[in-house]
Amino acid sequence: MTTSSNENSRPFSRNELMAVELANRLRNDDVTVMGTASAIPQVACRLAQLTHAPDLYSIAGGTCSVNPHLGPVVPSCCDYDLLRADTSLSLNDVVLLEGRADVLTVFFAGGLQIDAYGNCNLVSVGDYAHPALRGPGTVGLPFLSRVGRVLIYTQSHNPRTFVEKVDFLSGPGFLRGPADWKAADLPGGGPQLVITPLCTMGFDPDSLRMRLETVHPGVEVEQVRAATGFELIIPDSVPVTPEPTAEQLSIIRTLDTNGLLKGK
Amino acid sequence: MTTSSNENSRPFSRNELMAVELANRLRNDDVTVMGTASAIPQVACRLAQLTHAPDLYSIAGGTCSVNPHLGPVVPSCCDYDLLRADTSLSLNDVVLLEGRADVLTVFFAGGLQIDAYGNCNLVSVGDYAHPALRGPGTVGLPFLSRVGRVLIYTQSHNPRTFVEKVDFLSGPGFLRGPADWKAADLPGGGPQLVITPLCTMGFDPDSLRMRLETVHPGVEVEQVRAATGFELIIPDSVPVTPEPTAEQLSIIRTLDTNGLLKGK
Amino acid sequence: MSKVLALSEAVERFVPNGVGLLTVGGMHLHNNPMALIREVIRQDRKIKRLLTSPCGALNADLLIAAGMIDEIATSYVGFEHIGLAPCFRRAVEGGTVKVLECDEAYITHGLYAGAGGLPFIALPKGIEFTDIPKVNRENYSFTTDPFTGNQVPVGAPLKPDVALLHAYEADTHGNAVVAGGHFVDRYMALASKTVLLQVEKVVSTEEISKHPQGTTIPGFLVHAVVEVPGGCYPTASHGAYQFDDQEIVRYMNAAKDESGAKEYVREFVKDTTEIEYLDNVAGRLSQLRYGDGSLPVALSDRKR
Amino acid sequence: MSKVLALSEAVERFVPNGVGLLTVGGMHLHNNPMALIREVIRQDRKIKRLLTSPCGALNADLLIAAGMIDEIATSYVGFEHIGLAPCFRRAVEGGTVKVLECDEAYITHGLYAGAGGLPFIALPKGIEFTDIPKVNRENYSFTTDPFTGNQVPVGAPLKPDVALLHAYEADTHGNAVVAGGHFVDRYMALASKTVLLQVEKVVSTEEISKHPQGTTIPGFLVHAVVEVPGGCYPTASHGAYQFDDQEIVRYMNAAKDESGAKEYVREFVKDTTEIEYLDNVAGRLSQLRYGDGSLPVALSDRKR
Repeated sequence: MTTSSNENSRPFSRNELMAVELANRLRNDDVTVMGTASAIPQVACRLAQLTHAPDLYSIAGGTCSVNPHLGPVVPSCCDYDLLRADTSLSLNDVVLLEGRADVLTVFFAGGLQIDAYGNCNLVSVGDYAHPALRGPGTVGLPFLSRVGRVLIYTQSHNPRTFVEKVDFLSGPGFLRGPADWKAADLPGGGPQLVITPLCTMGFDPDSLRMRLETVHPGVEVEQVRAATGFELIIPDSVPVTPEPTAEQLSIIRTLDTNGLLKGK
Repeated sequence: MTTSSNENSRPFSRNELMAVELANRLRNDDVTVMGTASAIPQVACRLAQLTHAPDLYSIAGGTCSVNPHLGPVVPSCCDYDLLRADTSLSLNDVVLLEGRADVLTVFFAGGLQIDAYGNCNLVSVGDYAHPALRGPGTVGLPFLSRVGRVLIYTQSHNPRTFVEKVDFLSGPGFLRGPADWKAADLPGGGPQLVITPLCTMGFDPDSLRMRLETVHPGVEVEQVRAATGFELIIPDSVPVTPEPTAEQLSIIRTLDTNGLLKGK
Repeated sequence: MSKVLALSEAVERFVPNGVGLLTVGGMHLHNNPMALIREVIRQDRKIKRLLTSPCGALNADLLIAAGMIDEIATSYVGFEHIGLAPCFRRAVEGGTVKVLECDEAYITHGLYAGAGGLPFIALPKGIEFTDIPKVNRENYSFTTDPFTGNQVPVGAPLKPDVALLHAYEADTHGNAVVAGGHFVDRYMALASKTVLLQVEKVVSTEEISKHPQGTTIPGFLVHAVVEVPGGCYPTASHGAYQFDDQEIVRYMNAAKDESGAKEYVREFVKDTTEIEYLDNVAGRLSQLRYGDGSLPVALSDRKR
Repeated sequence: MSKVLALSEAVERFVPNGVGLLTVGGMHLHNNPMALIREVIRQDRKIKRLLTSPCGALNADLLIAAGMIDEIATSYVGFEHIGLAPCFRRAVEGGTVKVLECDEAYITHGLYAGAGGLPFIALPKGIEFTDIPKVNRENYSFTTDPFTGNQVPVGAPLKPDVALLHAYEADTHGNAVVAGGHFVDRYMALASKTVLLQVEKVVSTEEISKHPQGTTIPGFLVHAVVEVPGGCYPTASHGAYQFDDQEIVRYMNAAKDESGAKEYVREFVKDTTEIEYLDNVAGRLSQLRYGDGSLPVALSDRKR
């Protein structure tokens, strides 16, 4: 990851900025689900609940607790601590609801590879039969095809992660583009957002290809272009991502007593 | 129902005798399930647990509690009181296990109609489109095809209940006999026993038709023949059903503090 | 945002007249959401098709008595050890209500399929040897098991438009605790587009969140919460009170013919507000309450 | 009849060498039945095919490190936020272990189908737009939805021969209470022919029956109960202790190459009895125990 030289002087970490960026996109009527290693989206959801979206529900895939209270934020999605929560479901219930496609509105996704159409790959890099890198496996990523909005986040913004076409499609984005996407007639709304340590990206409504929205404070557009392994759509004018407010940072730090998001 | 004149002088009721007859057929390694209005099999299972089959599991379909402690025996299979039990399952779990066909060994069945091959009908009598009698519905009776041993019990022994062929087959017995039964290749073992207020019946291993085993104390073989609406196989010698022991009766009455089984 | 509504408003807002598929929770004479059902009758919200749990009881029969439903998908309507359900029996024998004959396994698996967006559910071997799939080709069919090549029975997913359910308690968001038996009520909640919940009492989220794993129905599935203490009467409310067999027998006797059934519905439902009704039965309810000493599952345990 | 057995006897009697399909409970670094898994390695019981929960971790990687398995059906093997699973990665990249690529929904629905005797399970729309069914034609296929005529993706039922599971406590019959997250462990129990349970402690049936609805796994599904306090270490045991990230990192470093992995297995598994192993880590375990004050779910609640 490329970071600007004055990064460490900022009053927030990149992880905290990403959590705030995610939180800002959440709505009061959302029902969100997150999976493996989901400290950032967990903080994003709790932050949203404690600010503009008090009625938002967030489900910690794994334990399947609903609205975990956090404090401390924990790194594992299956942690016993997550059961300090409003309520709890079973994993089977959550998998069922992931099939219904009209209840769960947001899933936080990621991947070893993320391509220009927002398809994700958590399975393997290179030839599947003889992989250069074997990833852990897809977990629930096929669910991307059925959820209202897919919010992608990754801590790796480099040309190995952001590729023109994933080597193995395990989490459907806009497939191979508009014609393919229309023909598939999937119940989900597709990927809406990609947040990285460098920038926030969306998708062009016509081509359904990834498009730069904002660069994070201290990051240059050229840095993003160089770190992206496909031709990213870059508008003429690219604003800077708004910084977290003092209130947002204060809430995050009340939750993240172990400083999990402080690292980067 | 035909009862002998000295019925009321006996130290046990017909229901108690039926519970004991069922209990005597249960084994220590059985996992039993019962459904609607199952006071008699509930008592049978608890009695077996407290005598010769301490490791038997019994599942009260409805609440799906496992090994309800009874005391009092309750008339409804869904009663809150049944949760005074060793453990508990969900109804969905029990339905799943009823499909597995290698875990649950005994189901207690009944019907508006029971035919010569042990097929049961809880749905309707007469033409299905214009029924003479609409029954409540089949509940879980199709499960008869998958359980180790079906034990049928009914409080009605008359020619309307015991018919040559059920008008609507909702609980499979030996279907239309040996050829049909063999062709179906069902996972279950089929019906093994039919207990009524008059007698205990089994099935002839060759013809798979119902066969008289024992008549209850005070009942004549001719009475049974007259009360059965098909040609019942009647061996040359028909013993009398053994009476409940004093120990068995004492246990039943400790459980059945409301006297639900005392009535008849 | 609180989802707690008055009984009348909940039904007005969330049960459209002519609703396509409505399902009612509870099993046998337990946890029937009678207050919601009585209000549906008062507001004359007709139901195209009713789906019961594997064992429907007064929740189905009273709707039939009131002439509210055209079709019923069920595996059982009756009063268990007490007897047959008079209006269900008469309506089916007379052909005024169409039955979609189901079995218990299909209802539970079908709700699972509905909850999970499964296109259909393959069923375990056995149902095809009964007459049930022959008389209900809408819910049962056959297809090829691609792993073996066999033709196997399958069921259509069950996706109710509206579920009327009872729970012991809930918070204002609809996070609900079911005491005692859960039956298939949770799968009904998971599979239904709209869920109306009647509860014995509304409690704080703080109270609910003391026992996060005791909550059976998450609030985001629930559209309205109605607080009606005694609202299951004359059926049982697990954790609160036993069913009233005397009232069930009275209903069965009254409903022996159609005019008697209509008269019962008029007297005890249409001409009576829910508050009046429950005031009138308060004496019976107090006799039917589970005593603290006799609780099979202590109050401290019911949240499990 | 008590089902409580010594660890060695439980594995000897119930895990045949060359077992066709063995499944291991727990998810990520939580509730992995490590004592049972270490004993399977000690007794050199080879496994033809391993099935993990939607997220396998050390339960899978240690078996691969020890060279115990030919194939693995999984949707994930890794150490979550800590990193990739070294032996899984190496074995798959090197082609020494075959992967049957699965997704989370298929594993849970497939276990449901296995538990329920369903011939197969129809899957919700979406999986057919991934590459997963293309590379795993044994578990995924397509058939006709007879209600719509559409071709739809379906999964084969998952019916493990043996399940190795962890629970917080059980009675001698195997009636078991799972504290905290349940993951898919109960469906594994419902779907498997043989179930071996390791628990933190054995309690009386009287104790268990105080909370009949808190019991997750009924005894009649359980073949052996093994009491191994600390037996999930270095993974977490919900209600008892947190996972040991230091030990996981040590394992990951040791297992960076095949000889290091073999050496780790020799030192910490094969050359060490379970009692010695747990004695050696007793100090770490005591630091990892959930303090009474910090318990997210109080001891009185865990039985729900």
